[in-house]
Amino acid sequence: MSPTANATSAKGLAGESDLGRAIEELAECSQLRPLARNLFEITFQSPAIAELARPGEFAQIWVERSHIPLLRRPFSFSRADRRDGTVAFYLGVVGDGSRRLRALSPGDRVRILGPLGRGFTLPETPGRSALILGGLGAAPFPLLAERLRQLGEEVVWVNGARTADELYPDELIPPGVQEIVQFTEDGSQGSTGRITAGLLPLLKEVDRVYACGPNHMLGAVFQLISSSSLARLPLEVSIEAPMGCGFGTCLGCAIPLRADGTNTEPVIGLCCRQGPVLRGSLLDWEQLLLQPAHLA
Amino acid sequence: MSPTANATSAKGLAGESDLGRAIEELAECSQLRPLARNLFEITFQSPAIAELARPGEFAQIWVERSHIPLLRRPFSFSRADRRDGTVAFYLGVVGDGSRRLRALSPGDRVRILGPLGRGFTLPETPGRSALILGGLGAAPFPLLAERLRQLGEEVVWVNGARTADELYPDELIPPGVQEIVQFTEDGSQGSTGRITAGLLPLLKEVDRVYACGPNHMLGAVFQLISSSSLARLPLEVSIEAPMGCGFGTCLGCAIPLRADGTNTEPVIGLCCRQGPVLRGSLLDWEQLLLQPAHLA
Amino acid sequence: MSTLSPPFDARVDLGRGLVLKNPIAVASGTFGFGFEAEALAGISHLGAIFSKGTTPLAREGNRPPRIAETAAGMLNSIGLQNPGVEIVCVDYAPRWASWPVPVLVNVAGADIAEYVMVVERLTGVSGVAGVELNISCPNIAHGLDFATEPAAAARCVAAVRAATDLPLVVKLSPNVTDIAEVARAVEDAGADAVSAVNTYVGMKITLPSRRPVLPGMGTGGLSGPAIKPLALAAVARVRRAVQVPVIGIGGIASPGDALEFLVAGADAVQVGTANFNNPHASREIVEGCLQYAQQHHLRRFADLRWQELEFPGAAEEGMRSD
Amino acid sequence: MSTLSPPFDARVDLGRGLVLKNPIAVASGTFGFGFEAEALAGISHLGAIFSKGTTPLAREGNRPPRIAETAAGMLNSIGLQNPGVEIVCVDYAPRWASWPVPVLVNVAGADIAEYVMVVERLTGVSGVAGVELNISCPNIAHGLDFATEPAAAARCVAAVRAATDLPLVVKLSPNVTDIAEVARAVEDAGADAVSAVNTYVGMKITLPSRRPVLPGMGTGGLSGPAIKPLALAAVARVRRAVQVPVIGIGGIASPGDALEFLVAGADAVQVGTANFNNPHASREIVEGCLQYAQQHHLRRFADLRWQELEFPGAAEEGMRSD
Ligand SMILES: Cc1cc2nc3c(=O)[nH]c(=O)nc-3n(C[C@H](O)[C@H](O)[C@H](O)COP(=O)(O)OP(=O)(O)OC[C@H]3O[C@@H](n4cnc5c(N)ncnc54)[C@H](O)[C@@H]3O)c2cc1C
Ligand SMILES: Cc1cc2nc3c(=O)[nH]c(=O)nc-3n(C[C@H](O)[C@H](O)[C@H](O)COP(=O)(O)OP(=O)(O)OC[C@H]3O[C@@H](n4cnc5c(N)ncnc54)[C@H](O)[C@@H]3O)c2cc1C
Ligand SMILES: Cc1cc2nc3c(=O)[nH]c(=O)nc-3n(C[C@H](O)[C@H](O)[C@H](O)COP(=O)(O)O)c2cc1C
Ligand SMILES: Cc1cc2nc3c(=O)[nH]c(=O)nc-3n(C[C@H](O)[C@H](O)[C@H](O)COP(=O)(O)O)c2cc1C
Ligand code: FES
Ligand code: FES
Repeated sequence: MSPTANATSAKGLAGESDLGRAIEELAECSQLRPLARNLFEITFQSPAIAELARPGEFAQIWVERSHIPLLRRPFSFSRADRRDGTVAFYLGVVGDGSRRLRALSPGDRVRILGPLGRGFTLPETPGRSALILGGLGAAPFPLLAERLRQLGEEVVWVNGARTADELYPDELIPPGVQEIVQFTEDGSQGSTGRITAGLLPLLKEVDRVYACGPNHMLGAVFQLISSSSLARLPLEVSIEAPMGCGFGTCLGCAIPLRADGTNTEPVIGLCCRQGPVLRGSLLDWEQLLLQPAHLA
Repeated sequence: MSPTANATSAKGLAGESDLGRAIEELAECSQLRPLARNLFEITFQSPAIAELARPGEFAQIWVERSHIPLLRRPFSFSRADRRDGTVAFYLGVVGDGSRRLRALSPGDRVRILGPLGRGFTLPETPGRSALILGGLGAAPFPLLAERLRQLGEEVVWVNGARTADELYPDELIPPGVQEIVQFTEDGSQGSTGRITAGLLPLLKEVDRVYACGPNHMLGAVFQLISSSSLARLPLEVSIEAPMGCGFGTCLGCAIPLRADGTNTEPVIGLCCRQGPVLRGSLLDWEQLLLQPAHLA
Repeated sequence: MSTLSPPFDARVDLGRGLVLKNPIAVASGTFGFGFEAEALAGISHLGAIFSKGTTPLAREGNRPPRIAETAAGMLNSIGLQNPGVEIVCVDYAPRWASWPVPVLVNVAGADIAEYVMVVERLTGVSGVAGVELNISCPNIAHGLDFATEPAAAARCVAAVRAATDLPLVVKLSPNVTDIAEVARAVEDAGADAVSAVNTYVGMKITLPSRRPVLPGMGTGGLSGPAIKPLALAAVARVRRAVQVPVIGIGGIASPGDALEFLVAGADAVQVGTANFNNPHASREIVEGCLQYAQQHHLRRFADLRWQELEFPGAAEEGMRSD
Repeated sequence: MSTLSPPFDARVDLGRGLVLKNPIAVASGTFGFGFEAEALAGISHLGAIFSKGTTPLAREGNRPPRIAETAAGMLNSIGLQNPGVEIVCVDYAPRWASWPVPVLVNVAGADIAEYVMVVERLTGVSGVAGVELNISCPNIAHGLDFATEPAAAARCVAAVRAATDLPLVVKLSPNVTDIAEVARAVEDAGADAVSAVNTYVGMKITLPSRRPVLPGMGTGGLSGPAIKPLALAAVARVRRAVQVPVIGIGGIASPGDALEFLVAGADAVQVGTANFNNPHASREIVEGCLQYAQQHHLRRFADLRWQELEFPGAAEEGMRSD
């Protein structure tokens, strides 16, 4: 590990992203299409970044050259196509920054910095993966599913939401998924109940789990698995933290880590460099979930 | 005169605009067309304001709902058409505010407040008017020329610039203008020289003068006329000052006035309420021209 | 929540009998003496109006340019242009007397005698509901603003207090090391309420001219959204320091902004710069705040206050900025 | 202007032998210890690097959330997360030693002894080109920041001065009544240069939670374009107060912003928050400033300075803000 501003906390816990891979590209918006209520897919012509992006990594998009909003916004790669040089992001409209992205027209250019962060660990030998997502929060999964398929991995797609229309749309589920399991709290589609309710039997059949969604859902998934007989099942989660820079200098994206089982003192990691994808066991979930859902 | 924040200075010098006439309207951009290099015409559907606007009055346009730029931008009405409910403005691109207006697309909506300020005094009995403009700065003249024509007034159009391509385009000169006189400093079109060079003979033939352009040009026109045998020729100028509000509360648009010949102490007036159109003799030109051309 | 929840009460008591019908007022220097807004957008929705700063005699103000825009803010250097207290009392106050909104006159002076002179003249004038002392004025005797020295501020306030029984609001400057200290000093000296904040000293430079835009020393007062986070911190600090009502000011442009100040400890707020780019701002803010109160079943706006300000404790631990 | 105009000299002398190749540096806490930027965007264009604040021992920093956006600005409450001076000397400094850019270590402490301890450790370490004292740290013994009390600031600086012959920059807090007074005090106590400004105390509130976003007391430090006008005014004020070089900081995001600080009296500048949203900001600023200097036939950047700061006179007349 290279010496960085983060040296106090990162020691032995998680590697850090390789900043040498990140590129600043002036990317041209080529398409913006609605996927579901309040979910859009925005595609950019960004060949250099498309070449490099891996599942779970993210980009910092400079939404606006005037000073409001001031900071870039982080988005996980949803697609990265080396052949046509495009990258795509799933865009949920939350506040000013995402609203301005939503307002881009094909031909508009924005500066994109990426790839940043550490993505998902891909399997060394093919097996079976569960991709667990809460609601529409599938952002990094299309790219992950594509790469897994290329590796010959079988994929189970596990999606939970309150009602059917908050589920990730069936027609968008990436090709090559072997099994689709859906939960809705009101029973309007798939099994009735929270995602955690029927999860364990399912997970008995997989070699690893990738999860993405609101932090509290990720925490529930971790809790369920780690307190079960599947405690040793590899689990990687993609988490979110407010980001000032995305590359380790502002120290704004602090996340509470737990040392590898031995050290019980929480330590501080950086979501942008040791994350956004982390082994579930590395996070201090209790501290993490103390933080307000409404960050800002 | 009503008692206002400006009561110290306005007494007896110039009337004030009637704020009761101003309306806030959510106006839809219906057209944006280039007129000349860096000059555009932007048209809005704004029926209530179109009904009221008079030549020389202005509107405050809320360019951007986020806070950059913070303040509205003042623009003189170039056209106001009661029949189709449109108002139009001439738009020179200077900085951030005008650039954002320039970027509007038909269908976009902005809040417009107007009409504001005091416009040109229209003749009570028809005669002959000179409309003097520097460069492209013709903003209020199309509307003025139209109203003068309706009153049966003859109009002489007097335009000066450094070179031919900085003159206001011939094809845009309002219909009904009887005579067109042009000056260029390099002689590339019309007579050679500054506008002030050949002005006096021309003005012998008119009953009143309306002038619009950079403050220093207006000052030169005033100086020329007032030190000539035409000193009593009615001259009205449309001047500019940085505006915080446009309706008399910020006291930001202070302009130095000279009391009607009797009082030689300069006093402070408000461009937005006693102007932007003022009798040339009311202004303290020496003080006014001390101000930097680059306001910001 | 019971279906028979007690009715919402929007009123705010600023002390000495001055009760506003709602906590939304407009800030001095951003609303003239109320007549422009009366003609343009109406005033009856307002909790109170704070007039342009008023001095013993008329003032012409500074030479232009007087304003300059900055990122999400504006600088002003108006120089207290005003018609003088006599015109205020004779021409303006009689019209205010019939308004459904209390008007407080913002008072400025070059020394304590001037403050006292203006306030004495205003006392007993029908239509004048109270005064707000702008103590961010250069103290001619000592060079510094009254607002920057707790003792000087207190002397000024005590002298004015002795001269009037009008509701007395003292407006604090944020350009100080510890605004809480000044707030306590003016509370002790008899202020019925404090308002915070006035503008921050700022400068804009233009490259073409290689000098400041504003005349003289080139400085002006910064206002607008840019200062909102600073003003919120100042208001929370003042709230902890004094018992009297606190009026929050600084960058308020939306109902949400106003409510944030109430969370930060303000009892009422003043809308300032936002009046310039939106003459309907204060009305939109009043309506938005009342709507929020209803939707969230508040009994009074004070329910919004950050609990930590009422019951200090856990938050006192040492977080620090860098 | 003669066709044989003297060549442009971009260098800036900060005293005690520390000469920057150009006046554009990066601000403490916005550039880590330089390694991220080295990997991402390069560092060789820079006049200097000011490191993240360094304390005697490692610090974990504050609990999240640590940052929050405001209008044209951001608040931070990082809590001085850093690996401690030992790691800086042993792991980082050796790498800096080979860089074409001087690195100054920003130093923070809880009391004078801690400042002295850190600076003593840094003295003589190859790769450490100087220190910048962040005196906006709570003084454990007295409760207030050193930076808010001229006498306390002077004591701290004098103690450090006695302990090192490294170039010593003292970084001033803007959260004071009179920054000039503090600047003079630290100059007298032996500072080779002063830098201004650090962040402004601010707060962000969210309505859904009815509390501040940042933990603890809810305050953080405001930086970014919102503070540029405040920082320019502070720099001009400091410039009039001291003889030593002044480093301007606050909201610089473009070449024009940097040049404005030079007009306002700064000898050099630091780019801060802009490094976050644009890792190429400092390079773009260096290039833009050099280009401006050429186009305008400057001999040195100091030619830009507002003449009134050099020859005070006419501007002293009494303009005032409201
Ligand atoms: C590593 C990472 C990957 C992400 N990938 C995606 C994605 O693929 N698709 C997607 O729709 N969203 C994604 N997000 C969340 C996205 O960044 C936020 O929705 C966005 O920043 C909101 O900005 P705003 O201005 O619209 O909202 P506002 O609420 O106005 O933002 C205010 C501030 O809070 C921050 N913020 C708000 N919500 C979040 C959040 N959930 N996480 C982190 N910071 C937040 C903003 O960046 C900004 O600084 C990701 C976040 C992270 C950290
Ligand atoms: C009464 C009046 C009528 C006007 N009519 C027209 C018109 O019809 N067409 C047109 O193109 N322009 C007109 N102007 C000028 C126009 O308002 C400015 O060009 C515009 O405000 C520039 O804004 P900006 O953000 O693009 O420029 P910036 O230079 O970035 O503006 C910075 C600040 O300076 C102010 N400012 C800049 N230039 C001027 C100016 N010339 N006058 C007043 N304030 C200025 C801006 O309002 C803003 O507050 C008029 C100005 C006034 C006062
Ligand atoms: C143009 C202008 C003039 C002002 N005049 C006064 C004044 O006369 N007296 C006063 O106490 N405050 C004055 N202020 C300060 C405001 O009342 C208010 O405290 C400040 O602008 C911050 O609020 P805002 O950000 O909402 O504008 C003035 C502000 C502006 C912008
Ligand atoms: C996230 C962050 C961390 C900072 N950390 C430090 C620090 O450790 N020491 C210090 O002296 N200043 C620190 N600062 C202040 C900056 O160095 C700078 O003075 C301030 O941000 C103003 O400049 P800007 O507006 O260009 O950011 C920090 C600023 C930010 C935004
Ligand atoms: S976002 Fe800046 S350090 Fe992670
Ligand atoms: S623009 Fe505000 S008073 Fe004229």
